[in-house]
Amino acid sequence: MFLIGVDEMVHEWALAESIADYIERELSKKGKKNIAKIVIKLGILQSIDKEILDFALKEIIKSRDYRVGEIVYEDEEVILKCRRCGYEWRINPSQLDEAIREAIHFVPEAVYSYFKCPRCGSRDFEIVRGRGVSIKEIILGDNNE
Amino acid sequence: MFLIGVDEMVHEWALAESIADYIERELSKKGKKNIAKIVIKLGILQSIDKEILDFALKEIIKSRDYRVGEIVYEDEEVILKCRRCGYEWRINPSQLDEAIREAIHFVPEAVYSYFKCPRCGSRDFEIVRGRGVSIKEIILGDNNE
Amino acid sequence: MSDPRLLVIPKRLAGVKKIYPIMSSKGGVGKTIISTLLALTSSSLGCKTGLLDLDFTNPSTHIVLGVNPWEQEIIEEKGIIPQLVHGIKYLSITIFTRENPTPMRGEAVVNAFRELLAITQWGELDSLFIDTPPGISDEHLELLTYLGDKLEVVIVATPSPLAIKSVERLAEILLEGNYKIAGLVENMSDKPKLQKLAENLRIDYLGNIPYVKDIDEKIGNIELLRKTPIWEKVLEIVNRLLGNK
Amino acid sequence: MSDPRLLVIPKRLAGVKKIYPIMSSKGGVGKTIISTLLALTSSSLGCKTGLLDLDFTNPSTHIVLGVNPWEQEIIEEKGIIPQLVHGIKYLSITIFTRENPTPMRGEAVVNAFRELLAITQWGELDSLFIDTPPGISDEHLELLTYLGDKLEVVIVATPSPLAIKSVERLAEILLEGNYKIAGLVENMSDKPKLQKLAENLRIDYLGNIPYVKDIDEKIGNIELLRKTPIWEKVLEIVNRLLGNK
Ligand SMILES: Nc1ncnc2c1ncn2[C@@H]1O[C@H](COP(=O)(O)OP(=O)(O)O)[C@@H](O)[C@H]1O
Ligand SMILES: Nc1ncnc2c1ncn2[C@@H]1O[C@H](COP(=O)(O)OP(=O)(O)O)[C@@H](O)[C@H]1O
Ligand SMILES: [Mg+2]
Ligand SMILES: [Mg+2]
Ligand SMILES: [Mg+2]
Ligand SMILES: [Mg+2]
Ligand code: NI
Ligand code: NI
Ligand SMILES: [Zn+2]
Ligand SMILES: [Zn+2]
Repeated sequence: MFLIGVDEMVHEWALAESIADYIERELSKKGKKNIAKIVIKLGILQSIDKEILDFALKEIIKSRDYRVGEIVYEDEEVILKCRRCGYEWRINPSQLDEAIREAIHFVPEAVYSYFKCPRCGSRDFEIVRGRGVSIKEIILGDNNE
Repeated sequence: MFLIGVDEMVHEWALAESIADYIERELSKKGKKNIAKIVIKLGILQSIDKEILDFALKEIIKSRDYRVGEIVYEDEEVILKCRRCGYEWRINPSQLDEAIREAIHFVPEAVYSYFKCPRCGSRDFEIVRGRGVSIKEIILGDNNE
Repeated sequence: MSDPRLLVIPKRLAGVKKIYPIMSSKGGVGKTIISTLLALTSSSLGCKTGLLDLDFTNPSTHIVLGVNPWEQEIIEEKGIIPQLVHGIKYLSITIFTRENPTPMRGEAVVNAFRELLAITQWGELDSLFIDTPPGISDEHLELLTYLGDKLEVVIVATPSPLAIKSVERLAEILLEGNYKIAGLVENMSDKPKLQKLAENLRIDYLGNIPYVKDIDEKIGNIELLRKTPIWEKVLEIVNRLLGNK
Repeated sequence: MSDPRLLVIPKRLAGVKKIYPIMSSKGGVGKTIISTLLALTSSSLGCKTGLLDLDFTNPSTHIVLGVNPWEQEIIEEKGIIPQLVHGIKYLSITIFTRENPTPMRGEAVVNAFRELLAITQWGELDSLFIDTPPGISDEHLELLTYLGDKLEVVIVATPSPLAIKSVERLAEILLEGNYKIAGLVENMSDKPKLQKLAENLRIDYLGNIPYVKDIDEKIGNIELLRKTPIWEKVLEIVNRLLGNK
């Protein structure tokens, strides 16, 4: 979200579309037309706006030839781990400088240009968890509709 | 194995030492002095000489301050998978040209300079399994000796 | 292909007629200057043109364009819209990383690549030029593996023995994978010396760009760049590339 | 650190007094020529010297040395022993990949790095010089993360605006991680222009190497290289590096 015009037009829309496409492909592989439930993991590093993502995803799904029962979002906290000294730490993007938070919002790997290990100063750290949007689970529905 | 002088002096020795060091570190972490069993996976891409590796590993362990009960080796066949077209295939290093087999024996990633996807010609393939030496399992022994 | 982002990337590029990655395994042969000038000259011919900088750990097209990364703005609209710079749609990771160092392992490069291409709305373009890093690693393989059908690779080389081996290796990968090669550009060379090499590899020879001693003083200033023999030569090359001649 | 190979790598380098990686995020600034000549001049001073080529996807020190990869021999002895080339212990992945293209994603680079360093017995060396690829990715991070304490980084730059930004970014990473920097070498520059930059970054300025127009004709021939002003300047630099002056 940055220079937002209409809420639903922000970049979460692009991510929602990729999820919708993924669902569509999974369904067509299995010859089905609806899923009962999808669980989407939101790594908080990316500061995704859940309401906007949800709105966009539902709008896109409406326009498609399949149905989705329940959409569940699970937040995942961020853990970073230094490969050099082994130190593990957490960051909370909501406390970051707005410009940095925005950069990481679009491309989470920008974290490598703003963070280093608090113990040894290395930038060679792993995003152990909490990077961004991913699909955790899709539970297919029955096909009779 | 290449220009082998004494059998046990070949490069398998270097790999055996890394396994021995790994065992030593695991034991010292746990404050133990012996392991009951270690399972070592040998991806056949690397054409490791099992007898030589075993001999070297036992020699090195003898010189160390810990004991190992059983050493088990498990061969793992090679599966390569093309990222471009999805094609999966196997290779059997024992059927390769000797020079190529030797190169891959030392550095399995040399596979990227001698192989391409048989279907689409891409070199962007994954070594799904069977790359080389890895430790699958260590079962600790008791400490009373 | 289990990454959802890979599904939308082709859609984001659906309105782009031709994609030209500028490649050479060797660094310092002129990929960055040439890709930037290819975009600028193409645009000067009235073509709708884009420029993407894929050299994530050492981005530098913004320096040639004279763009200050601290002043770039992110425009969001169902994704992000590349900024217009000197008439071209321009995207570099510096819009997010500014001028900070950004060391990335391969896995991070892959994620940055997919994220960036999944959210960028290029719209309608005649040509998208892509500056790539040296070597042959994740950035190049992501391009070839997931966008291969849309690419026409421009290979850049200098007549140095260190560069020629690199060209042969790159061409081998492209040819055996049946990728389209737009041709070979010979840089920093007053006379064409690599025509024979191109012929042997069966790729088009696109022309030679002379060595211009004071080019570094003009980097960042389009008006000055426009008056150099490099611009002139790249304009000839872009005409050949776009089939105008 | 769960990779067993990482445990033996420090042992393989235990007999090596100093390790000098030659780095610059920018390609084409002269890393390969300079690292090779640093090794050759160091050896000419009677020091036991090694040279390792870490530019896996575009190796080229063998071209400077005039080594034919098809004729390199692998010597096995509790690992592998680098070959003696012009008096230096030399190892390049080309001993395995020959002149074939070897595109590698980051994960493959990491594996090749660890495998190679885990099996190579360098023995006793005064100095090991390491040629690195451009960018800042897996090769560099493996070096810095797992061998950081033994390194003294030699940074190479040219006085071009495209190279200077790269130096600043690289220096920032090294300084904030408390890595040792041996100093800055200014290449293709007849007058020292980067002393101020080095001073600002608080790194030693090791000297400038002039632009030598016909150097490409001498690449691969040590006797010819020895007679160039580049050799002379690198010899001065190596003396400064080794504390002989
Ligand atoms: N035709 C040319 N004449 C003179 N210098 C050039 C020419 N092309 C490129 N250069 C210089 O060579 C260096 C490398 O160019 P660059 O475009 O950054 O190469 P790459 O992207 O392949 O690493 C830069 O300093 C640039 O100014
Ligand atoms: N001092 C110099 N004078 C003239 N040409 C040079 C000089 N140093 C390097 N070169 C040339 O520049 C090109 C790049 O050098 P190279 O060592 O391969 O750089 P890198 O390893 O940083 O990519 C080569 O063609 C080389 O011959
Ligand atoms: Mg935002
Ligand atoms: Mg062998
Ligand atoms: Mg470049
Ligand atoms: Mg080099
Ligand atoms: Ni957004
Ligand atoms: Ni062996
Ligand atoms: Zn750390
Ligand atoms: Zn394939």
